[in-house]
Amino acid sequence: MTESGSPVVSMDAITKTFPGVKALDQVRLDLYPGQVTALVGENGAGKSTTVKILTGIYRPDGGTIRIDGNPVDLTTPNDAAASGITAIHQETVLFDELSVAENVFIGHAPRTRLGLIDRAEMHRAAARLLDEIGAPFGTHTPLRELGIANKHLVAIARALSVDARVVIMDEPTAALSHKEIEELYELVETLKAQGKAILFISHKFDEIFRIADRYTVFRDGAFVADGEIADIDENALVKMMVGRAVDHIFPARRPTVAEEVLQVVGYDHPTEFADIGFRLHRGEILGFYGLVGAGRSEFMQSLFGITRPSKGVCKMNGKIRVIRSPADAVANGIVYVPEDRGKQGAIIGLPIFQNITLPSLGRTSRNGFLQLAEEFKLAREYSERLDLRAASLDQDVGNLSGGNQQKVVIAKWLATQPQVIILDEPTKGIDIGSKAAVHEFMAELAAQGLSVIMVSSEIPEVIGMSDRVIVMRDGRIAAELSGDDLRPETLVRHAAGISTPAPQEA
Amino acid sequence: MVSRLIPVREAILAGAILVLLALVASRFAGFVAPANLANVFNDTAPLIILALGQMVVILTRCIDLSVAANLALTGMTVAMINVAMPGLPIPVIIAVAIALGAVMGAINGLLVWKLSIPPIVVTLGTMTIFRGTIFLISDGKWVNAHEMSAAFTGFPRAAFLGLPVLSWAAIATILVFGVMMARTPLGRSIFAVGGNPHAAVYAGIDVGRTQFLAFVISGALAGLTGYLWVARYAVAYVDIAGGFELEVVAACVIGGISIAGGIGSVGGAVLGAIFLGVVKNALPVVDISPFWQLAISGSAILIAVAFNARAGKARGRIILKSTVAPT
Amino acid sequence: QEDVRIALVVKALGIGFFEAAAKGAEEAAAELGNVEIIYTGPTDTTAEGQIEVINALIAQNVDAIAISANDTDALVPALKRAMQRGITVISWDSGVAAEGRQLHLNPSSNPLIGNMIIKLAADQLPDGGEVALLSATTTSTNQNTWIEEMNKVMGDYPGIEVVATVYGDDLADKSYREATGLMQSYPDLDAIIAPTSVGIVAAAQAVVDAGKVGQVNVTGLGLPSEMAGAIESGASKSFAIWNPIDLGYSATMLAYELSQNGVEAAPGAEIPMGRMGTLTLDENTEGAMADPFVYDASNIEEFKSIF
Amino acid sequence: MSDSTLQARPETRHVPDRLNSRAFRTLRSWESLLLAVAIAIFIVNSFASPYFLNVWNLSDATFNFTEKAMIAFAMALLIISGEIDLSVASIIALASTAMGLAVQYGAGTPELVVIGLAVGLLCGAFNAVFVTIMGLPSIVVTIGTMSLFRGISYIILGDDAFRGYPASFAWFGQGYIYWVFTVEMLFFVIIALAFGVLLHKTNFGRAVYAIGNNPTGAMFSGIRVQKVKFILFLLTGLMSGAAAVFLTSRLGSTRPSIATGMELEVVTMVVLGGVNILGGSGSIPGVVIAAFVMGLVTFGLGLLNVPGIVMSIFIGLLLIGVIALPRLWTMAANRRRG
Ligand SMILES: Nc1ncnc2c1ncn2[C@@H]1O[C@H](COP(=O)(O)OP(=O)(O)OP(=O)(O)O)[C@@H](O)[C@H]1O
Ligand SMILES: Nc1ncnc2c1ncn2[C@@H]1O[C@H](COP(=O)(O)OP(=O)(O)OP(=O)(O)O)[C@@H](O)[C@H]1O
Ligand SMILES: [Mg+2]
Ligand SMILES: [Mg+2]
Repeated sequence: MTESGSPVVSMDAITKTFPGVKALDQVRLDLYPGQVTALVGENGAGKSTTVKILTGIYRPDGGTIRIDGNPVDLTTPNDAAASGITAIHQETVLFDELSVAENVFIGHAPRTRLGLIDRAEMHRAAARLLDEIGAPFGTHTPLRELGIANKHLVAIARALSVDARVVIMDEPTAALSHKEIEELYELVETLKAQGKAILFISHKFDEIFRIADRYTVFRDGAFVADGEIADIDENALVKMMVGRAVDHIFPARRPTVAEEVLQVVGYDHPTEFADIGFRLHRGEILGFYGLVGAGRSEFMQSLFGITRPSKGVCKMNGKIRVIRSPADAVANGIVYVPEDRGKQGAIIGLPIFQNITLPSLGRTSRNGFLQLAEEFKLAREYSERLDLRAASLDQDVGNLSGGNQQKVVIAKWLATQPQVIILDEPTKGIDIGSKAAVHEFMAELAAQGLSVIMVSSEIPEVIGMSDRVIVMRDGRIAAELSGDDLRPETLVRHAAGISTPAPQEA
Repeated sequence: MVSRLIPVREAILAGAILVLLALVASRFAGFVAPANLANVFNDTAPLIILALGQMVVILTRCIDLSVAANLALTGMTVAMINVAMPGLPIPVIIAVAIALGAVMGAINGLLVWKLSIPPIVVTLGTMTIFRGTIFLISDGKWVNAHEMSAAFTGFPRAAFLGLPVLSWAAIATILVFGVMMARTPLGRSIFAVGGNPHAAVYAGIDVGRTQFLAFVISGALAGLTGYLWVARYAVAYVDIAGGFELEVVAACVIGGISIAGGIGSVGGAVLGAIFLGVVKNALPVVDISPFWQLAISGSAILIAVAFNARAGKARGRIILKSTVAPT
Repeated sequence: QEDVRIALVVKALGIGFFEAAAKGAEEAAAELGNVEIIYTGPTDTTAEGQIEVINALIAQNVDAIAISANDTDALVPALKRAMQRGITVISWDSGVAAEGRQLHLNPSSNPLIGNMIIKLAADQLPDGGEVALLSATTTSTNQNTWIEEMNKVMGDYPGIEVVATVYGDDLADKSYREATGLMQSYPDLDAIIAPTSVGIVAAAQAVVDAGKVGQVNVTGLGLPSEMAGAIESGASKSFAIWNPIDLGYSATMLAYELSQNGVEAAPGAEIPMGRMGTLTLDENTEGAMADPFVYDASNIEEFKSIF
Repeated sequence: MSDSTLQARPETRHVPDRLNSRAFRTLRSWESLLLAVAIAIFIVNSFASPYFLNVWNLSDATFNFTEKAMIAFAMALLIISGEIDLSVASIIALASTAMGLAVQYGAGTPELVVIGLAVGLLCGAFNAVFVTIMGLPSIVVTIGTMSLFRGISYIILGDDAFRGYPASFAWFGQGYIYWVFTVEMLFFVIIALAFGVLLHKTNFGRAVYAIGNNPTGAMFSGIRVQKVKFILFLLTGLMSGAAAVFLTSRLGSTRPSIATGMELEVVTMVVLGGVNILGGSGSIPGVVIAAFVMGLVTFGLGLLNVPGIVMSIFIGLLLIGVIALPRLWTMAANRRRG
């Protein structure tokens, strides 16, 4: 803390409580001009909450924020912007119905002398910003026409449209492709050179070690440590984060060749995927790898009956099954744990036990009439099996933490006693500790004879867990790999569509 | 590819209106005479003004069912003021009407903003409360033409450049809204709040406050219309404009304002109102029983909403397309 | 001694005509001495609204109900129940089907009114011409009866042609629009006959706004207080109405006679109604009060402050 | 307290079924608040008018809410599922017109009832097609059909009225089962029980709640969301048809303006009954109590000869007040706490 001068922003003893959760407890954070500070911590450590406090979206319950040593009160997002703090938030918070330029400038658009919005100037300025970050689209384009990655670029442009001294990036690379990530790194360098203080939040350690100058670690809403990146290595950082050493070993698996459970032939969809076919055996874990947006989720949802394929056949235990709705899928023993937990998984507003029994009501009820005792019995059985942490079974599932919500969703499906379970990004946004638990559990399910399809974008997870991997690219199967072919380079090559054979030696 | 979607929607609506006019003209040519069209516009002016106010409210994901009751209460109040103080100049009357309407809008807005009661519940309640209040203040009695001052009833029909002031009021509202929605921060915030309230918070826009302002705007316009209405028909009583709120919402829906908020345009709302106005004025002229009117406007709403939903349907992500294009 | 409670139920509260009738009822009450008038009705002209009012009156066990009905048939079950509970029921102004009341008091006789409204128009058109009808709500009985009676006597007015009948639903704005529509559809229109107090005012306003004063004469049935302006501007030369004060007075007197003096409302009966003389019931147990009265520039000043 | 014990023996972690007893939950519920309001109104009424405490009068008073309440039960399910039907009053008009038309062709009472219910069902299906198959927002669709259905009645009837219903038809709206118990009251009770069981005791009811809270999640859980919604629109149409039978029987005639504005009273009743207008929560007992509250307010004020429009002020205030007061109270409590 010596050579870099005094911090631009300094948070001290900041506390923030949500009903039932102490999200931040007396944390501190300093950001220095011309330096990138990485904020690391497990899921729920309070990183995003810190961002929201710095940008005036939440008000802290206690503590002080100083800018250039002077205490400030950031009550609204506009206060924060006026103080020179800008952020790219974890969620894309933009407006589909407005144009790109308006998304960049909403809330602080240039005005004419009459006080009206100066459209010409706004588009000029937006074009300049987009140019700077290499965005390949125009300022008049309505946002809804952009893909998720391009939307992220708009969010970045928006953050840069404020003449800021502090730029915050909350997992900015999560949705970006390799090339765009490189461009982002360059941008960070430029910003650094301009003397801006940057707060960078990421779960990817390679990234952190590549661009950060300093680090701050939070654990369970509390400050743990900070310092210079140069003085620390990855293992030490992880240890501070988790509070213990983690050497993540994937559970050992002994795949046995068993009978075929599921066979998919020639699944087509007019716009999203084509010609998908594979077989799945009892007790097998089949990985689906691909770059984000390769169409894996789309296909899985179609297999689960959400969207209808234009052609294709699905056979369960050798018999052809027509699956037109999730109800059909469940009836045939196929269940799907979706990627978007909050929207598609848990039914927030209903108690835990009702969430768990929802697809199994046919079994717990008699002639269509509910039997609460049976429901509680079923719910208790599966919540205990998954080690659910909750105050009671009639508590609203919305009050649970994300990880426990995920458990409820899995319990819901296991209670239907399925034959095939599809897990879509089961560890996405889950911290290292919980990740291992999910992996153990998957292995256990497979060992019990359940067939598992795991969609994942993380190479170590795919390789560590799968018996076999299907790589998808642009809505089609690019390769099916197993055994010795299961190497990171092969996966990446197929996923990215690089046709030249990989050099045997790296 | 470039989004000309909204203008297309409006062009179709405008086309429908022209077809309608042509059909009417084929049976009664006088209907499309400029003087008569001006009449139809004048007749539709209150609907246009209210539809614009309602549009703002709907854009922010709310709904204002109390506009007609607000209109009636303001109308009765200014009529009674006029009876009590016939000498009060018209600008003062108009200011009172707008202020009173805005206050009623503010009541709706505050209940939505500060107590987060769903707008449909709030305005359902205030609708009956405002209506009942008219009865309380007037004792159920009518205010008739001869009790009103000549200046009071004369203002909306006074001609200016060939059009009555009532029409000019609608034209002025359209222009002000055109500028407000497109070129002011408030206008853009209204779209933003309706389009994505969550993101609006991050953009520093106060969602509740914007909804509050939308209700105030809608209320103020209802107040203004209240005076114009009462003065034009030269009568005020408890039930004036009864059920008009649904016609106003219908005009918005026909004009392509999405009930889910965030999507819509000034042109759409105006054309939606004009469509209903033309239907309403044309039926007696072409000798279709007026009993058909209700069914026709109902069908128009259904067709419009089905059409708008089709035009606005999400097109999926189209992952496969990239395989067609050279990589 | 307990007051006799007579409920005067009107189509809708707040209409000048009925307010005047209530005045007449109070006059009758004062004359009778021990009568309490309950002036009530729904706030919109619906049958359902009147039924709720009637139920409330039954519950209060009033002595008599005198009603101007929004619907001939829909009120019958409720009024029957009232009669079963021993309440005297009569209708006035706008009637109820015979099984739902003991007698009906017509303000005037329908033939006289039918003749009067066409005569008022024809008197201003010695050379004949086009007239149109602007009726009130589509659900009110009396309008239709009068128009029917009018059609019966059309032969007496050669050269007068009824070109259209439109409905203003007793709403000011709708009536106004319908009147405007009439003038557009029939550029040679000479007169608009509106046998409804709401319609006639709206039509007069429409004529003034269209700048057709002198070309189109508005006539029909209206209230002097509401029509004073139209007479003054010349949009209306003359119109007619019976006196609603007398009507309310008579209805109250009749209700009192039936409920307190044991008078039987049988066909042919003659029932006294105070200063208004006696009512003679026809075979439908209906009776007419008096002739309609014509108002024009010569007498409007005198009456406009009364009702 | 639980934290330390849980930490002590993590391997036998036990999640209790319920945190609070049933009595505690009942006491804190919306229904109890509403019941208190109903009792208060009852007491005020009995002091305000000497005619109030009379069985015949109380029996008469039920007419002004039983028909609305029948629709309100179906509407409650529909609103809990996140949809709404504003066309119910117009369905009554159309069903009543159809019955009137049938009378002209000599239909008897059983045929009339079948026709009334069938038209209601058809109208419900019409709404359902637009909402569930075409995926349009129900509030807009039903504002449209609200005009369309009543418009058809106007086209058929114009300024005319259908009358001449058979004498036996009067039983539904004017008949008594036993002493003061009306036929309408009997059906009110039966329908309330049926909907109460359907919503609270069956798988279908559970699906309705799930859909109202999270339609996507419900779909991903294997619930046939569109089918459930379709059935709910059918039920609402059917109940409107039933209400049309009772109302027509009570009035003994049909005009196209029948039941004008009733949709808003039905929605008011549902919301007053504690059903969340945004979907996801609510109960049938709540709606039953709300029906009585509205009936008592109108009847009590009617006895004082208060005009209907002034009564509606009370209903409006009740609607906003009952929702606003608890929130204001919490806000004040929070402020006091600091
Ligand atoms: N609006 C809220 N209401 C209630 N609890 C909240 C809210 N926002 C955050 N929390 C809780 O606060 C804690 C910190 O959340 P936060 O989003 O800051 O975590 P994070 O470090 O950003 O995690 P991630 O890496 O998953 O993004 C979590 O326990 C979370 O559940
Ligand atoms: N361009 C886009 N517009 C709207 N939503 C998108 C877009 N891209 C992705 N999404 C949504 O965001 C979520 C996650 O995006 P992601 O790119 O992982 O899609 P995905 O279908 O899961 O990809 P994959 O098929 O590779 O798993 C998904 O629910 C997806 O539907
Ligand atoms: Mg975060
Ligand atoms: Mg995915």
